[in-house]
Amino acid sequence: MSKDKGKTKEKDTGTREQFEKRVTRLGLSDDNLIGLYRTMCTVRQFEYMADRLYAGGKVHGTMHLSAGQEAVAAGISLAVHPDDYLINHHRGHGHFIAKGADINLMMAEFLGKDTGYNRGRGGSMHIADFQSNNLGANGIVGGGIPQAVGVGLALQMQKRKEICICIFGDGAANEGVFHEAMNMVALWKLPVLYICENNKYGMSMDVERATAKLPIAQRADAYGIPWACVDGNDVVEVYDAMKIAAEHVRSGKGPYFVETITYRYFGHSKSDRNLYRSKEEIEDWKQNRDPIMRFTKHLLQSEILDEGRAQEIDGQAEQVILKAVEFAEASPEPDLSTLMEFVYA
Amino acid sequence: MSKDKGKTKEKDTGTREQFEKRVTRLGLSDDNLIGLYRTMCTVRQFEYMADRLYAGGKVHGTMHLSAGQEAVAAGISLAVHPDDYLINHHRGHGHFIAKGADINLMMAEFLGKDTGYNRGRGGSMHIADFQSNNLGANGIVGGGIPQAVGVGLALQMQKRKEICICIFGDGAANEGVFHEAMNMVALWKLPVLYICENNKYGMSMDVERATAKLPIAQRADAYGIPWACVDGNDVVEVYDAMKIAAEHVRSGKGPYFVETITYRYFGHSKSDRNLYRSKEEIEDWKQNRDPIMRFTKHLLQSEILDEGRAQEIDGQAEQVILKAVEFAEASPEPDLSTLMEFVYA
Amino acid sequence: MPEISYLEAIRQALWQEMKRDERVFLLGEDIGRYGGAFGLTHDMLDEFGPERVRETPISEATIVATAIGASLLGMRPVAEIMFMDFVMLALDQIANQAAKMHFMFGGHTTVPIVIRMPGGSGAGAASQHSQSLESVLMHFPGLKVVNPSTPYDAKGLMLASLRDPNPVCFVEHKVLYKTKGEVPEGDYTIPIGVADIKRPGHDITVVANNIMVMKTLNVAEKLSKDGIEVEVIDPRTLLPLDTETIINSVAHTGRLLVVHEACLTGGWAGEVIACVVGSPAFDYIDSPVRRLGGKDIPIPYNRGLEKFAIPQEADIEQEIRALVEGKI
Amino acid sequence: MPEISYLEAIRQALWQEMKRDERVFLLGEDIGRYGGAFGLTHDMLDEFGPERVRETPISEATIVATAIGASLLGMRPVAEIMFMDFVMLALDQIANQAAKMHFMFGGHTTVPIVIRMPGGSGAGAASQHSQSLESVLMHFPGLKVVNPSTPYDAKGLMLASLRDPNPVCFVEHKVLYKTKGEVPEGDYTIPIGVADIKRPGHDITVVANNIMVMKTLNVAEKLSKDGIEVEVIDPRTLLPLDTETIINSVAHTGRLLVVHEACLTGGWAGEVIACVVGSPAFDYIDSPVRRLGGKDIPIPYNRGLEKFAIPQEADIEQEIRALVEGKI
Ligand SMILES: Cc1ncc(C[n+]2csc(CCOP(=O)(O)OP(=O)(O)O)c2C)c(N)n1
Ligand SMILES: Cc1ncc(C[n+]2csc(CCOP(=O)(O)OP(=O)(O)O)c2C)c(N)n1
Ligand SMILES: [Mg+2]
Ligand SMILES: [Mg+2]
Repeated sequence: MSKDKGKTKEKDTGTREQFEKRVTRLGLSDDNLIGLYRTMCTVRQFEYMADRLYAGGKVHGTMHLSAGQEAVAAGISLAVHPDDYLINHHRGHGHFIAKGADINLMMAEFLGKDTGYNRGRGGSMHIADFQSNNLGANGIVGGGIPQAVGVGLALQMQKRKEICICIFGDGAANEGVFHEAMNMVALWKLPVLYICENNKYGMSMDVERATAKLPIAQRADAYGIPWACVDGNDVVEVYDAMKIAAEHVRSGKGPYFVETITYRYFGHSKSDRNLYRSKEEIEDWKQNRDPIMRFTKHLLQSEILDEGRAQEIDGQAEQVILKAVEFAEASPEPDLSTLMEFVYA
Repeated sequence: MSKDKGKTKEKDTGTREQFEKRVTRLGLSDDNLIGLYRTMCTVRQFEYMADRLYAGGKVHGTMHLSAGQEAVAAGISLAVHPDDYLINHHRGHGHFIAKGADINLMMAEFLGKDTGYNRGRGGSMHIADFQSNNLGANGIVGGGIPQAVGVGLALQMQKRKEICICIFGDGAANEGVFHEAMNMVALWKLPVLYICENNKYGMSMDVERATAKLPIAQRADAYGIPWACVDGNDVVEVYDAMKIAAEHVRSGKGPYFVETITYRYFGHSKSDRNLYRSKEEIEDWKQNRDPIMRFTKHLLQSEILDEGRAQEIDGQAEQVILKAVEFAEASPEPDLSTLMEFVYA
Repeated sequence: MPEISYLEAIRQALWQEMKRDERVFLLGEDIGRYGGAFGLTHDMLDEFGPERVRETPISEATIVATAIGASLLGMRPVAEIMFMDFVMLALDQIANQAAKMHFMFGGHTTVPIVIRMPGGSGAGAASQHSQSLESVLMHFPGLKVVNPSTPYDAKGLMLASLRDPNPVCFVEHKVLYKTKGEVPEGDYTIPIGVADIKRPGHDITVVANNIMVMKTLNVAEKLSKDGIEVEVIDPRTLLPLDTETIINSVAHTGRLLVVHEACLTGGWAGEVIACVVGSPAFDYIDSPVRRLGGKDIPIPYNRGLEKFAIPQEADIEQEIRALVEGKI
Repeated sequence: MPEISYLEAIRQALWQEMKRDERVFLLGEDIGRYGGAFGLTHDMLDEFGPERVRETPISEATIVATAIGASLLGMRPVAEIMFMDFVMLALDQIANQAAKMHFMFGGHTTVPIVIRMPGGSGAGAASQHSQSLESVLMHFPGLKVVNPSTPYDAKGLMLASLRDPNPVCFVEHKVLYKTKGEVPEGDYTIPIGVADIKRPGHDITVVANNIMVMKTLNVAEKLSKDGIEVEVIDPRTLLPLDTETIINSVAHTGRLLVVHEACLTGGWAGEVIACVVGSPAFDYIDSPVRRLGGKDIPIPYNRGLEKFAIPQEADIEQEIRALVEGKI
């Protein structure tokens, strides 16, 4: 991929034949494919609900929604093992859901409830679930990138089979720790899969105005780390790339770097008026490149799903989210008497 | 240059003919060449004197000597303009001398005297001379690299012809700010010439154990910055590379990155017992690759100097240093009553 | 005088100074079209262009370093750190570099930069976007630390900061941005290092910064009805700190309370108290010298917890009453 | 008991714990063959191999982050920051990450790391290699800040730090490395958060850390001949701070002086003083409560200036005399 304004090419996910051939080559079962679809629907439902809750005044704090980027989360998740470690960034809802998080506990955390993953202390930006090796999201852009070095190092020292997946944005790739971490994982051949979710903007900053040379993934060359840059709105392509990357990493050959080109539909966070991008651009991505739409087309074409079943699954996802909202709303706030807890272990 | 243990190849600086051809192509006059020789002698005399003063208990603080690396300082200096800006690192004596610093004031600073460049506040690690656009050395490894972005930016905004030369070591290239700064100078096409003085070690750390991929200069590719990696012990080669680089930068085409492979003779700083490298290695560099020796051989061969004149120039350099020591030793310490000065402007 | 917001006051100072002095320019993340996370620099890109409203990649250390480098060549950069918490990423450049260069280089250079940084909790932004770190910055001689509480002070202090030859950390507070007050349209400066008595009184001295000034004034108003007259001092700049005004006040009231949002332990209240009780004013003090600070916890996300992580008006009132009534 | 140096005591603690607990490993710059800038880890590479004495590139932020990441998977990393000054480069990872993770994640994880960092002046290393920054670290709840002054304390506190489930900043002092004292060969810990009365006395309480403990003890010895009995308290850990021991002592002596090398303004003396004068001990205090700190300047290179940038024994003596004799 060369410097192409960070946009996905006008390429489609291919013909029916191509799709089926690819899916067969990758050994993806119908269940796998339907699972990907379900994951994407759930993420999208979650994000639209989050937005509605915010608009309804139910959310106190800040949030960063990933609608439009669902294929990345879903594709990664199917390509790695459930007990692989995840270090996430602020725009992390999708990745948590794809990793199998309990939506109730996520929603409760989002609403700052005591039943939330972080007992209401963290909120949207800091969700973590240590029991499922989900090591949490970070409010400091790039903050998790160097921590992945340590996770990888521990895995190597402990001679374990799990790998560490570390996700961050296009903007984060300009923080100094990016460089320090790439150098160290490469030097020590650590089992870390770095994934840069390039959604074209870091807040309002176009990736082109922030990055001296594109694609971002080519920076991996400087450390001798193999890389790929893929269409992040094509869930099968994401899966394909992640599978190769994860196998490389798991086999002990050292780190791998994948960039996924995608797009976020909502503003950066709650206060964004989208002045830095055009309505047309947003609409173009929604109408012509939407990851769920593109994937659904294939599933229908290849008769893996029919319209009814597709809607049913999406409806189920909606139900899961509605239940989660119910759970979260019915949950108690953290008690004020616990204010001083959790400072020291 | 490929991954070759950071050593210079066994290549020589060439035959007499090659040398003369090159010198002619570069338009270097005899005066230029003798100037280079004189600069290198002065730097070496300074460093050996510094070491003797330290051994004699005259130096209170820390120091980082550049003996063995003289060709880099001399080569750069002839290739750039006297009013170009310099941001230096802790191993900076040579660069200051080559830029034309007043040796008396340097020596006085080294001994912590009130007559020193920094009025005894900075010492070896922080020498600066703002009148000659020498913006000082830094005790924080890598600390100056991002400051060069600002110098370059000011030069660009002020539409000036000077450029900024920023020097750092192989170890410094692993600090996060290296990455941030490379990205920014490339993005904004700033007039900054980055020079990485690779002397094989960052303190005791072999550049190979610290750097995922060599040469270090190839990292410039990640930002679309042109680069070169040259034999830093061949003063004419250094000059050649720096000339090309400086012209590129001055013409408004943006930054350039040059790595110079060289070697330091003394320990890292005063407390080094050289346990991390062999006597043989040090001797090999001293006997077979010494930058002054190699250059002198050519000057003699090409009859630009004879033995007598060569010794005379070295003797003059020694005199300059001896006078500087005299000046510095005769200079007063800063008065205790001035302790609180210079905190605020 | 027109009433404008604290945010607008800072913006006006930047705007006017950029008109007056072409060496002044802004750099930071998303300060252009977006206007910064809080909209403070809105429309400035259109007015001054992308050279002087320079958007950067997300690279805090190099943002500050760039300001430093440019200042060495005579520019007057204003670097924005989007949330004060991110200052941690740039602290080497702020504290080891900018603060020390004038000294380390024997007085031969200056580093006239302003680093803007909004701090404080109250926005539901959780532990990494809500800190009050002015006490940390205050420990580095060579820096100045400015921290206005009103629109009037904000504009005057910003203009003074922009003309100061030293590196200035200009600490703003998110929650103050929308508060309004009278601000002269023209040019004026407030000297750095001079405290302001926001309300005179003789029963107790309360020293408070940024949002705690407002809260303390509300409490003082209320207590006045009960005959307790609180003298409210806003240091306005924490480094240098105007200890003279504070000490004189305590010598007069005989009581001292210091209030800040920053975590109590290691917070700047300790500095104020140490200055006072180490001075001859000690002899005039009638009761324990107290402080109220943020709880010693990271700021929680949950709204209720977040609120009670920092001093409330009720806490301030209770503490003042206890001190004045001799119950402590 | 064998007499060993402060440096050797820390090394012994690391060595013994690495033998006992294979989760413990070291990482940092030049800690292998070189043994670290001060030789503290000498020969440890040979004993424990390059996996557990892991040398890193010069990347302070990522050194600390690597320790954090590894600790989340059950390791017990000891990160070395070669000079405390460089902590500024890693402060985001220390203060925004390690300190806050237990809280931010609802108590579901711990970050058991130790970050070693030698501070202090006296080596002619100038402004960027000589700072005492413990007061800064103390402002971040979630961290522990340990700061021993003797070989005995150093070993016992290091062993305690290595077994603590929280991130510990272990602050050493360059000038102390060579000082000697009796240290048990075996395993023992000193609880974090407990001050030590290094010398009992009834005329005045002096609280001091690291090298200032030694200096104060020398002064106390001298003053004792003049009938002035100084109680010398070494807090040993600054966060948590053992205010109880200090307050009890002041209630008993009626006088307080705090001494540290760190810059006076914003230094931790303010914290100690605020704790004392805000407590009921206030009623027992007879004279102004004073502090001596480093001058509010960057540390100068010149030997003479460097020396007088921090409190000298003569200063401590003079201050104590003035307080005891009621001259302040
Ligand atoms: C160190 C730091 N700097 C700035 C911010 C403010 N901020 C939050 S998200 C963001 C943009 C991040 O962009 P990117 O990495 O591309 O992730 P995206 O939001 O696009 O998913 C910024 C500037 C921050 N949280 N942390
Ligand atoms: C931020 C920082 N980390 C570590 C050090 C300690 N230190 C001083 S010089 C040095 C090695 C630097 O290596 P390099 O950049 O290759 O320069 P050289 O000394 O070889 O010229 C180290 C680790 C420092 N001064 N600053
Ligand atoms: Mg982005
Ligand atoms: Mg080197």
